[in-house]
Amino acid sequence: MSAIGWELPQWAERVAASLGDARYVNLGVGLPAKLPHYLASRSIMFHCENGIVGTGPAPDAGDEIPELIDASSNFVSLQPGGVVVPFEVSFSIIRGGHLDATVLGAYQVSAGGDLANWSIPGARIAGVGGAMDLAVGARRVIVMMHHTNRDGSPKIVDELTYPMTARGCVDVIVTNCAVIDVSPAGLIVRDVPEGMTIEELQGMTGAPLRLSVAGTRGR
Amino acid sequence: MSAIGWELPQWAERVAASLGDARYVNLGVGLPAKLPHYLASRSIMFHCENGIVGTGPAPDAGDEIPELIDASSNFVSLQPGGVVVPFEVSFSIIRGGHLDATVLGAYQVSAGGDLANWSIPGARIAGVGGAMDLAVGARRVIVMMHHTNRDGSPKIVDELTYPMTARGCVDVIVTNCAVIDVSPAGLIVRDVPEGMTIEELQGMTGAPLRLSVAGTRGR
Amino acid sequence: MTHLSGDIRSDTLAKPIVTAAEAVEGIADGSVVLVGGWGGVGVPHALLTALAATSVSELVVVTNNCGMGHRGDVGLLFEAGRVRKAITSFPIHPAGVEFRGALARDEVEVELVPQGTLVERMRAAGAGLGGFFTPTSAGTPLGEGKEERTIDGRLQVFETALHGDVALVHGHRADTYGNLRYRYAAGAFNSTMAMAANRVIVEVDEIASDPLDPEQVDTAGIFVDSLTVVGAP
Amino acid sequence: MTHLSGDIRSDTLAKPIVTAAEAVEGIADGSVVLVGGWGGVGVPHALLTALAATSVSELVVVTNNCGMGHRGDVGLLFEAGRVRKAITSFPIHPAGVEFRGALARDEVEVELVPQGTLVERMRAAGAGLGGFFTPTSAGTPLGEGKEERTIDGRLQVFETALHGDVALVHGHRADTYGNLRYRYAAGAFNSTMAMAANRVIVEVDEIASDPLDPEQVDTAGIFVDSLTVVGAP
Repeated sequence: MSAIGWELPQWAERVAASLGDARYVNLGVGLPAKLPHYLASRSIMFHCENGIVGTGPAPDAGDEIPELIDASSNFVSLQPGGVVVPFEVSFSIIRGGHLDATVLGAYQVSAGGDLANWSIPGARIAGVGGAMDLAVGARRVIVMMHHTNRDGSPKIVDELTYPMTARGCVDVIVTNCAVIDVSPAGLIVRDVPEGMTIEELQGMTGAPLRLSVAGTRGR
Repeated sequence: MSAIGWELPQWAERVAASLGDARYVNLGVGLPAKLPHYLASRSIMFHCENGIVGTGPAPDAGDEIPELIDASSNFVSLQPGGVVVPFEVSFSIIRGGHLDATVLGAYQVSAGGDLANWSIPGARIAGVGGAMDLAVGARRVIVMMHHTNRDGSPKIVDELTYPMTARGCVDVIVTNCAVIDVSPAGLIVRDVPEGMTIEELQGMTGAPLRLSVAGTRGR
Repeated sequence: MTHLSGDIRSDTLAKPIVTAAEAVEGIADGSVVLVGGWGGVGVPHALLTALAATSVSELVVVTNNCGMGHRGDVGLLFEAGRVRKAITSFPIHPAGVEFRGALARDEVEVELVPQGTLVERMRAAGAGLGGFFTPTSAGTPLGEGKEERTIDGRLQVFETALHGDVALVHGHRADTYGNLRYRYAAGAFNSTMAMAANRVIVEVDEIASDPLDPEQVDTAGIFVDSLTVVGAP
Repeated sequence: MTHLSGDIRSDTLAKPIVTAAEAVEGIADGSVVLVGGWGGVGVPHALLTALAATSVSELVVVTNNCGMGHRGDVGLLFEAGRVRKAITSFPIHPAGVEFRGALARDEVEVELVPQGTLVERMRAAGAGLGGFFTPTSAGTPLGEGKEERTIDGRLQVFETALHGDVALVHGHRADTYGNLRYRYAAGAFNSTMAMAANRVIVEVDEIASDPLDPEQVDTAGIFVDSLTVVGAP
């Protein structure tokens, strides 16, 4: 992990920018679950696999409704206009392209946008949940992950070595060190933290990077 | 049409008996739509393709609800416990084997239980509606039709000459002249109007009939 | 500032409320248009009337019925010559003179689909599924030419997802977020079509000022693109 | 006599109201048992507790989670050694010690299915469809060995209908006709499983004396075989 990477607020800001004007969004567990705090001023309906369209902030203690939880099993509220749909409709929403975007954590992303985020190599058993449905179904798949593993090995790789979630599904990778578009022309760096060079970034990345023609920090 | 066939009340009584203890039933348009009057003492929830489970008698003039209609586009009421389900669920009910029985009108039924009830030969265009779904989906398919066409030609035939609705789907044929089980052993006559002989019945029928071992009028 | 922020949020998540004429603007020639309703109930009369008044042509219309002589029903589209093809389950009605006229003039191609298959093909589209096997129509003229497979001992045919470019939906009540309620059986075809088209145009009898009960919504606003109040200017 | 006739009708259409122990009687060894709930919500605790207390064995359990350490969750079945196989989407939980124990003892086979595919396979069963093509899992380890087909330019895999012999469903409120309401997200898996099994056993928090609002029912009584009130003796 680079010492000069973005802290969470700046990182989250880049994810928010990558969301564009997305209004219906599913946030994966882990890092993406931290986003609502940074998206409070945005008009977004957060979808949860269990059928809630429009999860709101955690209720005050004592106001919890047991049947209103998110994918991390935390209590949530319903935002105004939020609803609960039948479970099979919830997955029609996911798989049918009705979500503007999803933000997912990941173990690895490949140069071609293949995603690995549900299991580790050699695992006897893992949970997949809705990960594969989200990866194939959301109109835009944004990955939010650290740029490297703790040991410094790259999480952006030429070819996945972790079990695949979906092929070629990732549109944007927002790490703590870069905003990278996954395009037919390859991985295009659009933004890096101040002071970081493309050479430094490439050194932490397991697949070739190209600089955006428009330069970095384009929205 | 035999002069000595059952009148509607007696005929409907045979259909009712064929329903056994069916509780969830779809009635087709035409002749079967006349049945509720004769089934008033029975505990049956009538299903309609449009999503109503539990149609009740026509409301009094002025009490009609425009969105409560049956397959004949007549106004209906909701019986106690009746509900409206989403349309796709209504067809899950039909196709998924959740109806105990359906009673359908027919142009022809074959010796093997093939049903023809949606189109006539050479028609440029026809309506099929839910006929094919009901024929393949209901647990028990009961056909209620006149024993012959107006010209005396048989409606029960060796092989269909009318376009098929579904193959081998019919369980019982209740005509104005006979109650006939469709079985692997062939067409088994279970009941005929008083005074009718099996020879007379066979003469009006285009496929071989067998007499029930238990004799006629078995329930 | 919390209050202001709340207002901004509401505004951006709110669905555009437009006239029927505005709602149907920009529907391209040749579009696949899904038209809700069943047996004359739940039919989007205002939107159909507005669509018939445009100059769009060569539409592929997916509709259970092809007109029953009711004012503002899909017969308008056949009368106005807007339809190249109808994908339909129960097209014939004694009072459906406009459709019969279009048929007689050889203006319209008909694809007849069993009702359950018709709704399921649109559900598959809305649910992101490529297709499904169903026993309905297997071995019949309507199953001819379709891929067959015996599953669990039953002959089944393969049916593909049916996507709409546009859906015309009639609801009873909406909130500003586009959440919808239908009245009794008036959701027939509407609720499925609302999930199966790129652009979902909804007419309603009324728009509530408060959000609908979140546990009593038939179609969630996520599926809806615009709202039109029936009878509004 | 109209009144009497009305009573008879109600009685015959009413669903049996039974204890949890009675509800799970007669479930055969080797049955496919669908267990509702998601993330600890909507779990049929009373029925699971009763089922764990029987001597049934070799069950194939279909359940999103395999136990989260909650009292009366599906972990009971693993602990009691009733399960031969779990068909599941998210089996692992830090507190799911009973399932992990059964795994460690090599007592239980696991079929891991993406969540959307899992619910859709049961929906197909309930809807009388033989199977469907979905893009989910295509090209991944979970899609290995499945029939593949490219539809609309996307690689998809064929998934078959998943039927239950029995479904254990948790609802909030029922009427005597078996019509059900769930609370908020507690319908997850329950509403689909209620359509996908030969025998649908429902536990509810309460049974209303009057019929539920016919336009606000989540699962229609046609799907329901028996009712058990949670906490009743």
